Amino acid sequence: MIPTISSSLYFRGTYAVYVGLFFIFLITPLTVVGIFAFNDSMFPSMPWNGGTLAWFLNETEPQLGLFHDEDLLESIGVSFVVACFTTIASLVLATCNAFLFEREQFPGKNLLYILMLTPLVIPGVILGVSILAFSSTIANWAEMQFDYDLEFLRPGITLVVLGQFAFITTIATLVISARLRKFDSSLEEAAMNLGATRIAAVMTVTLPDLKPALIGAGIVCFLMSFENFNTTLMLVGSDAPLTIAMFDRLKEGSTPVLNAVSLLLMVASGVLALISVFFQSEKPGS
Amino acid sequence: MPENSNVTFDLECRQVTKSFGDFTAVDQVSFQIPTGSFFSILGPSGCGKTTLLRMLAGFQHPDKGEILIKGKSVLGTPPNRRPVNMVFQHLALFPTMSVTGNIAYGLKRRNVKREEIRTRVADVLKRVDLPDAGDKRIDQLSGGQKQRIAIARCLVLKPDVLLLDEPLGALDLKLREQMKVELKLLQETFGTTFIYITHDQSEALVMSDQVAVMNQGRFEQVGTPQELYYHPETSFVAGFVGDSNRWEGHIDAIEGERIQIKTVEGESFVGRSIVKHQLKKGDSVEVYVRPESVNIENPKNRSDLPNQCRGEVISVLFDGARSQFLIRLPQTEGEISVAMPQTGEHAQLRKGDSINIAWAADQCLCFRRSSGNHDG
Amino acid sequence: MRRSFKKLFIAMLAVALVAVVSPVEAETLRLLTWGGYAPKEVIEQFEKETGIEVKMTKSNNEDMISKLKATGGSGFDLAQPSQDRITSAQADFDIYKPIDLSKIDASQIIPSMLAATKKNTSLDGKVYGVPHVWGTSGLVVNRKMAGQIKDYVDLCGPGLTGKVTYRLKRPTLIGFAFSMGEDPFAAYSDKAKYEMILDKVEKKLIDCKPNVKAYWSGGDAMLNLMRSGEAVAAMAWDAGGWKLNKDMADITFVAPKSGALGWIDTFALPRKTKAEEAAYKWINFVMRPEIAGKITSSAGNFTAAKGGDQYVADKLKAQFQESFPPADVDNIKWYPPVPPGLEEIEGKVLDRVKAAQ
Amino acid sequence: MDKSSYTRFSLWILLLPFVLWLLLLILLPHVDMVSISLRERVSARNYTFSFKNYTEFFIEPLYWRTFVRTAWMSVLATLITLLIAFPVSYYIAKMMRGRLKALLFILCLIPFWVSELVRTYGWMILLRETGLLSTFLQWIGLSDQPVEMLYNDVAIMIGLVYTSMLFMVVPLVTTLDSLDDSLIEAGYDLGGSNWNVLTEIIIPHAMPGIVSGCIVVFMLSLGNYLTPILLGGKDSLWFTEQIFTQFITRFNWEQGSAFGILLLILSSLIVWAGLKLSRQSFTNVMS
Repeated sequence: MIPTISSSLYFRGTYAVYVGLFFIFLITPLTVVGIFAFNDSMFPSMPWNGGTLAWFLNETEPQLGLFHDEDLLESIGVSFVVACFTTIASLVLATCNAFLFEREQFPGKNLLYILMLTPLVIPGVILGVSILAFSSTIANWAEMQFDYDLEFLRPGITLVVLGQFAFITTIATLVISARLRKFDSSLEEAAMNLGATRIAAVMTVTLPDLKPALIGAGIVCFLMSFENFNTTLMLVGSDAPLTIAMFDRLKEGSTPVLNAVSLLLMVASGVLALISVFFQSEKPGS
Repeated sequence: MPENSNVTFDLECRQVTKSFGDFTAVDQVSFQIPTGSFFSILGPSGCGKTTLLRMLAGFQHPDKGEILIKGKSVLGTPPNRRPVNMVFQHLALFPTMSVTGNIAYGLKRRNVKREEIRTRVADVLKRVDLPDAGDKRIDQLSGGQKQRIAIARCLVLKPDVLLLDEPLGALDLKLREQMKVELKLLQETFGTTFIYITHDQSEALVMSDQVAVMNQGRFEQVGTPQELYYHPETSFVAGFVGDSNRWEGHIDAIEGERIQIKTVEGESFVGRSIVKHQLKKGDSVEVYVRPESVNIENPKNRSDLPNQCRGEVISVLFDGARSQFLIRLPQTEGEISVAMPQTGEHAQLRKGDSINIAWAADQCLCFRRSSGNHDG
Repeated sequence: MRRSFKKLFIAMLAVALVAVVSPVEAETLRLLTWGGYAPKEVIEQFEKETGIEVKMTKSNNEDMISKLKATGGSGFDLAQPSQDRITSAQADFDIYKPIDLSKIDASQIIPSMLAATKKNTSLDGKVYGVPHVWGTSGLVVNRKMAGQIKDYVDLCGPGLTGKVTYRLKRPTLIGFAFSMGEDPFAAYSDKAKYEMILDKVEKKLIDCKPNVKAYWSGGDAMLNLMRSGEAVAAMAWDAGGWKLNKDMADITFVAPKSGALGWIDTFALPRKTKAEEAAYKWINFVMRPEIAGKITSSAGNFTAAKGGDQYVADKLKAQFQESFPPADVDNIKWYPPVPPGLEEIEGKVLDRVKAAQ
Repeated sequence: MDKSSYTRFSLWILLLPFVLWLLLLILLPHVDMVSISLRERVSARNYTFSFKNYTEFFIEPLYWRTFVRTAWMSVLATLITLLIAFPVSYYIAKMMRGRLKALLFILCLIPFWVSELVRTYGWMILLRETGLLSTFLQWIGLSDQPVEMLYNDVAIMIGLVYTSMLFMVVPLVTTLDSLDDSLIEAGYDLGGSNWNVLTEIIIPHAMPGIVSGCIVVFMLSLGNYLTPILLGGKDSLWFTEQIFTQFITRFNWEQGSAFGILLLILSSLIVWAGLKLSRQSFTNVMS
């Protein structure tokens, strides 16, 4: 079952067809979403009424195009801001975590490591709900005690960022740790031996080496934040990120403007994917 | 080691000890290294030599003892302030920087001016004979070139002592031979004190002014390569430095320096005792005979060496200059390796031939059996 | 390459910082309201007149309460819950602020509705709601394909498999109860009785399930289902029926025999509103007759504004009269305030209906 | 400066943010959720300690049923995903070489680059009564009226499998890739059949990947909300939906918290059982 072991043509053929079908399965829904962004109809469904760019460009209701749909545009903005914050916070903490678990020795390390991994097995809904409950508990308590409203602990952008930060950090930590584990720590010693302080050694030698992992993790964080729904839904306030805005419309059975947004997202993600591939394959030292 | 207050020491260790839990990695090691010498620490893996080196560099802290560089204690000095630099086992060249970046790294940390960095880097590159390598990436260099850059990176900082942690280990045999010579020459031109650790006796013997043989955390013997080879003071040194045949046995009789030994297998040898061992009759001993000190006797012209045996060639191990015969001693079924003389004499010997061998009592070294055995 | 990475990181940091530091531009009024209650046109006019920016979040009764509960009454400056849902939520969660009636221009509001709302939204002597839009829930029927439907229970009739849609919310329970000959409002104060009624309704709804195409949750979903013909009858708001009627004459709103359910959506101030003055300004603004007319056109429902209906298109009035002959208007069942505790019982019934297969 | 105090210092600096994160965002919220779930409303703004929210779960068959159904469907989705993904992963890891391999692998990642909402939306467009498949079936004459393929368990299953495919393929390809070809060759060389080689060499080697893929897919399915809601319609009946309902439409945080805790316990139990059965360790599998 590897190329060097001969197998019947029939077997190989069937296998290839199976894999082909799999990829058709993978691509179809996305293609369909993209294509229907250009359907000149009020519904994202058959029949095909001819191509149009109205769902991107039209300025008036009912066929309001994406680029004039202020609500959607604003929600894209919200998602973008949330994703930026989440990415930065997660990357910083994940880098610390990677150093903590790969470099330091301390009692209880294994337990803490397992706890670090737990967000992977906490459903996003529950994470969102628990953070919502806890933050309201604190905020309510603060209001009772000091008659002061800790507004950032109420549903809103800050809480959304915190909620996403809670589980995205774990994923970023795994990505960065994997790279740090491969890092030859004698490089850091060499730097110190050549006169660098420990911090300078980390900044000048270790971090540049981690760069591809940091960029990869950053892109993953950004996308995960941008796409997150379950955790966000529980924590959202008056500013709805894109996924929430889209969900609200989807429940109502929206116009193909959603296809337009989706297509835009796919294109943007594709560009990010290319960037990440480019950075990953980059030769060290150039 | 003789005390000599006239000589200045670049590095001095006093009773340095380091334990990890129950395991004592370095056990009361003391030594002094005169300025400008090439000092090697030779020992099997796990003997504590790397720990010792890392304590010198400052990556580990001794439990007890004192480390002095140019007469000043460096125990409180963190690694980045110590006037020593280190060439790492796998060189640890920074892959994210160019050759120039690597060499300039230490200078930048000292806030040397940009202009000066440039001239000093160019200068050191010239001295290691790679004047045009500055813009290259690390992965564009050959193994030997990397070696030289790693050394240049340290020497450009003009350290008091350069530490080398088996840097030749990763190289293939040919290149290693070549680099040995090159390292020695580099050390001579720069005049910096080198401390070189290795498990490869040939590296240590070829390059060093002084070699310390280390075993189980202790220095067994410190001396010139010749002293170690010809006058090992412990059974470990005898077994570790150079090749040896080894037997166990006990002492039958003592006549001054001459002693009569009976091996476990039943052979009788005449050997020489090392003065400091003070052996008595009946003591258990180990006996070492180097293959190259065994004569193959011409049956017509026997020598009068005290140790004479007759045996059968059971194998010819041809390895160029290091070729040996493996000979079985028929009375006891014991085996002995004998070096093949390079003169071409005896080259006709084949498996199954019987020959006479002999060696001098001086070449047959006896040591009291140590409790911790090893397979020298 | 390293530099470009740094640039990217710094750019992101900058975006993030700008987002934080940039002050909320002008004064904003954050509305938590129903779809259609704040049409673009009205918002634009209000912004022009007052310079206050309006930010609208579409919501529904449950969502409003749950959002305000989570925020402890902050995050929004003005909410629009139905009048019957205010007091119990206020009692439990303390999420509203009493209305300062002196700041409301009462002369713009139909006095009977104002009085009724005041009464129904009072708690401990404080008033929490002012009426805005009112309307009814009833049936939206495609007369050509399901003309036989006259009452809620008819939705469960034969020949309609997979063809009807309604919400899985409390109005459905109440509506079905009435059409099954019960009076749930009368049983509000008698928990045991109420539970008994709901048991019956639950059975009915479970039996009815095969007829259901989907449980709609937002008005547009219902409209789309009816418009595409995937559903032929629905329990829905009158406005939705009239909207459909404009495009497809076969579909219209029908007041059920047992009576349409009448609701009034109000204005209520979240406890930590940050733009109270703006909120009052908004209330007085939208209750102006000509603005109220615009809202009616957009939402499809009439408002409590005095004289607002003069500005309403005749078409809508005609539709209203067609759906509500005078007898049916009298037959409208207006929601009394929900006593606490009932919603929990209802919730379980709804869950069981949802789960039944 | 003393070296040991130096490293102690850096340890604390690194430990502090992590511990804050762990406490404030993971541990304490869950502790708080437990405490909320143990409250019962007596009257307005007045609560007492009680297990009612938990007993409610066991008394009311509907919650039970939803719970069991969610767990069962998630397990099924995990198995189906594994069965579909394994041959594909094997094909990519072992049958392909060079550029084509990289290309196929990236192709597998594509769905990840698009939000779950969009993926589900795509299936809605495909499966709905007025959708592409229905129209296609009518066009080729297999059906004479629109077919509704949305709003049933099959649709949910398709959505779950599609959404989690990537999280199975990636760990599988990674572990299979690390299997030395010569081991497979040796397997055949020593007389093994396809089946022997598969069960005795390939699968044991891929076990960590299989387990980690299964855990992630299972968790994603169990915690999914969008797919069951949007593709399942009136019969979706998913446990996360219950939690949302309790929190959002019933504003009954006490009951919702209890459900949340129960879901957490269930998922931990199943993951734990899976690890025990496959003799893998959580830390190994997840990192």
